[in-house]
Amino acid sequence: MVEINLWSGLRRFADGKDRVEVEGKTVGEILDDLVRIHPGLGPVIKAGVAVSVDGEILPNARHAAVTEDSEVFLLQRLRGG
Amino acid sequence: MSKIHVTTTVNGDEAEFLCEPRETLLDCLRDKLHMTGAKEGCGTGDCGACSVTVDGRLVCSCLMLGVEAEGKEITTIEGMAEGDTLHPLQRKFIEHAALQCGVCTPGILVASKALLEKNPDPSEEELRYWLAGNLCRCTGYDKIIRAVMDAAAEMRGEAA
Amino acid sequence: MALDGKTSDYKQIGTTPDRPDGLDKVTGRARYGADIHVPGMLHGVVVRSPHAHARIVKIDATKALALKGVKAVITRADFPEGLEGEDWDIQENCMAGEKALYDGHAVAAVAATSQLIARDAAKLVEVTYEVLPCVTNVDEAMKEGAPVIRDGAADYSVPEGLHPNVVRYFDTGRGDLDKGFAEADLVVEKSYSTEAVHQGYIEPHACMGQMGSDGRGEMWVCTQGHWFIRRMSAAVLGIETTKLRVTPSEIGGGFGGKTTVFMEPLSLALSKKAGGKPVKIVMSRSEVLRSTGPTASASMDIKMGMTKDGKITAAHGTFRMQGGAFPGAPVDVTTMLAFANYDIENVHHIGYDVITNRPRQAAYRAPGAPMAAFAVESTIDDMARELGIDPIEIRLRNAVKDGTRSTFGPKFGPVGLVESLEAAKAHANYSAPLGPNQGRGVASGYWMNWGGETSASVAISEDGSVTVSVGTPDIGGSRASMALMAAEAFGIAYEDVRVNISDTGALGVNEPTHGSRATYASGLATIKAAEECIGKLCQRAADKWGIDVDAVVWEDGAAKPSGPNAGDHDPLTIGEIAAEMGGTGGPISGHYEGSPTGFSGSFGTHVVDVEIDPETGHTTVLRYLVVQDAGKAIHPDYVEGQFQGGAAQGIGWALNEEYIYGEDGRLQNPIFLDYRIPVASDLPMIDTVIVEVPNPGHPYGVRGVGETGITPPLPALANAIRSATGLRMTGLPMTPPKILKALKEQGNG
Amino acid sequence: MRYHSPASFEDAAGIAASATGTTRFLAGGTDVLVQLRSDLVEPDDLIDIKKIPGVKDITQRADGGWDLGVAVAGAEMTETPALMADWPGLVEGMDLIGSTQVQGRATLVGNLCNASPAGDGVPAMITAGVTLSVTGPDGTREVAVEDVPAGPGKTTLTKGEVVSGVHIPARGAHGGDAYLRFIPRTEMDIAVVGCAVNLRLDGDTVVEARVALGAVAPTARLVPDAAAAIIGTTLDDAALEALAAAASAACQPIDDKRGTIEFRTDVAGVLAKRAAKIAYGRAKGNAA
Repeated sequence: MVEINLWSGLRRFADGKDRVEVEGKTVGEILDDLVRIHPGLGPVIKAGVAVSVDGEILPNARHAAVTEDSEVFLLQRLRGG
Repeated sequence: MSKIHVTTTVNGDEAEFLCEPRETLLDCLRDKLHMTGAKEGCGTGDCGACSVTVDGRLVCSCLMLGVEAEGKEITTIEGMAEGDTLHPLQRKFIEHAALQCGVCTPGILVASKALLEKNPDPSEEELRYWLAGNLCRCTGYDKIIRAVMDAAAEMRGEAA
Repeated sequence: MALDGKTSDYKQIGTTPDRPDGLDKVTGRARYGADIHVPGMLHGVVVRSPHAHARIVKIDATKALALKGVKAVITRADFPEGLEGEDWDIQENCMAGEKALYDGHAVAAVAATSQLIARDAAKLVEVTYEVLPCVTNVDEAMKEGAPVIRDGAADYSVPEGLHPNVVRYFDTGRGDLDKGFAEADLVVEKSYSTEAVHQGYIEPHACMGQMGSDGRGEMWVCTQGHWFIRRMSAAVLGIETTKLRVTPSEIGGGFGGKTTVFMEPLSLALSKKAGGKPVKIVMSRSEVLRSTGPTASASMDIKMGMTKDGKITAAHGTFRMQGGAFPGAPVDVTTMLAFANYDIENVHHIGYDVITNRPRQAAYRAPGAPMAAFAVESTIDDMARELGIDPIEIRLRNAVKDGTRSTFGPKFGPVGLVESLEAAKAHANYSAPLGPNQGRGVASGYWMNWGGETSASVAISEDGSVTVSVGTPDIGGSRASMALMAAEAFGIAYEDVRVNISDTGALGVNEPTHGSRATYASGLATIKAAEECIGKLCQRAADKWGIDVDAVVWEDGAAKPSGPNAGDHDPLTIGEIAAEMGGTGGPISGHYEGSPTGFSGSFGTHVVDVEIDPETGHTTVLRYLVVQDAGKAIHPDYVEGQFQGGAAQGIGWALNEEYIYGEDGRLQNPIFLDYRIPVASDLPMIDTVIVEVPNPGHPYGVRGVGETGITPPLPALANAIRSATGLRMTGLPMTPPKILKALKEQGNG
Repeated sequence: MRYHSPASFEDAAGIAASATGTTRFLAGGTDVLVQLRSDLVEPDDLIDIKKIPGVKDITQRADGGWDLGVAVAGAEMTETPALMADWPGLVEGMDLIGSTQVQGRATLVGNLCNASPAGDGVPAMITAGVTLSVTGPDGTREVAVEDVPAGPGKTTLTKGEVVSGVHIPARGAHGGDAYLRFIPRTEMDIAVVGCAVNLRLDGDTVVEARVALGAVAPTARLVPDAAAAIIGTTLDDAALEALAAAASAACQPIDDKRGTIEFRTDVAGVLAKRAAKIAYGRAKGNAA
């Protein structure tokens, strides 16, 4: 199991939880599992999020590997000027 | 619409063009003579990117009509280097990294040259006020001021 | 053969050679957007709405088309229907559909044989409007009864009960605010506002598009990212991306504002309608200010708690931003980064993205960060004063460092905030004496940076010189940085590297020069591609020597046998290998394609001294210091240039720049005369200190430095004004009338 | 747009008098071209007066006064040291208009006839007592500068009339003038408030004074009450306060993008004091 930390505004789509345990070996897999468990998060993931894995921010990297020990946060997607 | 024939001198060479009265000197330089070194940043004399000299006088070419160029001596950024030899200001701008995007650079070089011809040893304050009509959005002006001061020192024969 | 272990023994990195494009740019030869001229070219002019909000009843182009020389007129009817989401927003912004949504919104465009005829024709396009009530202020737009700009524009995030103009809602944070505020000895609450400002690049947008009846097109355009232009233009026109080839011109500044499309798709549509003739469109300055993408304006409430020792116990921020008539105000970033400088256990952000009758905002240098910094760093300054703690000291007590959990979740790696604060404290400016009516302000700032899709290619020429092809336009000297990194990687002279900015036909996809990514991401790509080349060069040498490639090292621009073979063969230089490459396996090049994720943010601290004229409220900036972490400065002069430029833009935002709208929703100052960016005589020299805390995610330790610099000036100026006058200015810009009014009220109070 | 370049003011007046559409005279062009570029005004007839003999001349008359050609640019004024020495405030006012580049073209008469309430060249021309020759279809007349502006963008000149000469009085002994304006930046802005003071001393006492304000009313205006506040004084603090109060009282400004009513009213008084002190110092210097 991998634990995903949600930002506080997502709690209302995840039964009030700010951490969700999911299955998966890549960012893509854990996001898919997250939406399977909490379908309310579907539009959020579809609109685009960044994921940080052990401090490294992965804007758009479904292929990136995660392990059971990984610290995973969902983040707003960034832009720059 | 009837066009007017204008004969002028640009960077020492005779140039001729046909223009409508409402076309600016900047339009004529860029679109008719294809000298695109002078830029239009505002069209209202507020940014200085179109700076040229007319009979030795620094002006915004966007605030002068093409027809007014008749019989005048125009110099532009394209006439600043002598052949392959850059003017000291041009060299110092490169050395001091006094440009980032570079679009204001031609106007600032032309304006700075006009200052140094009038005042070879300007103070920082005099230079900043002289260049107040040349907007630069990239550099914060610091390196531009340093480059002009350094070029002025070199032109005065002082060690850099 | 690897570059492992390369740390401080750089030969090229950190030197300051002349930039490769310097000669072109000081002689007027460099070709920018408007500098192109091709045979048969037409000129395009866009017809724009004079109303902030109006239904477009009818557009009659009969008179315009009757003018001699006019070749095409287009309206929204010439574009495909059925676009969705972001694509629809872009199309709608490029050309209004049912309604004009802001003063300056494009409603039609004409192409003619000359610029003058096109301008005359544009005036002859008759548009009938039904004027609607408008709203341009963010707080007003959220109120009950405010005109609804577009019903249904809100996304999933917006809770029930908010005005339809609220289109996105953010709620982020962690910890227990109640507990945090209970632990505080001092709690301060204050509201702040900032006005919209424009990037103010000196080069107006310009492009030349050409598209035939086969739907294939070419474009020349000044842009920060030509793949973005290609994708967006293709979407607006409903064609396949690869039917377009986009070549970037030199670019006269962007700062985020040239990362999207405005009139670019219109030039292609006009061209197609005019029988495939190329159409050039060059914006006027007033079009740039009215119709391109300024940044958002903000209205903010901050509440922070501290112990008497200056430790932040809790922080809460509410951020309301309008980004024009479309979703996209950078409040998402604001709610991530508002308190990111500090180690705070209990922190919460609420954000509202609100639409108004203003132009669609675009990115502007650290989008979303400066507004929040103004509010948060001003609040911290007030708290430091109240607690009697030095402003740098109070920041040091809370500053994030390697291992600190960020306010947005993950832990920071090595970052340079503490180092920037220490360097600022040690700088002579921090102890310079102050006279009457003078004051000193300090503020820190952060930008997170970005990697993004990146492709680069490095090729060895027959003589051993190197061509680097990258896809990020050179907006401030990046060619020099790429050349330095390539020269360093190969161990060759800087002059032996040529850097090209490739068009969309020559490389894979690249994101723009934005997000402080060019030197980081294209630089990393250049180094990786060079390493691939070096591997191939070593292989050619190994083949020639008949040894294993693992026994070959690359040093100082040459392959050398190593290990047991060391000294057995003379080194083979890059030139010697290149001279034979045609017969030893063919051309040698290396590539990199990826989305590098090892970017790491850059922290900075600014110190500014001001003098206030007590009789007029005029602010004079006396001294300015920028200290910022560059990770590793590749070309220190251009790093300093980024610091200085960011500071100057921030000073403008703090003191004089603003979008001023009338009751009618029209922009009142679309001209550089009244949109007041700093001029040379407004500024002092801008002192710089480059801090280098290497970024482990880049081979040479680079951090992007472009954006952070605009974030601290807003609060630093406000804090300096507070120091000089005792006034806490809570609204930007801090113009003389506002300061004088506050001074008078202070005198009366 | 038709372009004319007549060889005399009479011809220029004739062209203007017979024109049926919008007419503009072109000297420096720094306002006309901005209006053209901004699609505010596209003249049907543009009359370039720079080919008329004498329009670029700066001449000191026998009485010590000055005659300026109507196309004399600001930069040409600042390059005339004797004129600067006589009328530093008048030249400063002109010099504050626009950038170095604009100074290469812009003219006093253009600044006056553009009739912006905020024209920096105008208040010090008024306080100096500058008069103009105006040539029209019926001949040439003399007019005081303060009688030319009629309101924003409007002058009292009639159809066919063109300014053909600028006449600055002799400085005379013990006199000094000054012009100050307030702008948010240090350069390149339109005046939010402008104030000119011209005075003459007898010993330490002000015996003659004229004070004019710009950007605080529909036209630049003389403020006799402000002058009265300092005449007969040695410009002591009480006189300066009375001057400031009179200057502020004369303001009838508007709120706009450049400043508020309150700000303009306050700062008019501040500038009046500061300009008076400079003019006083110059008058003392002249006396020395």
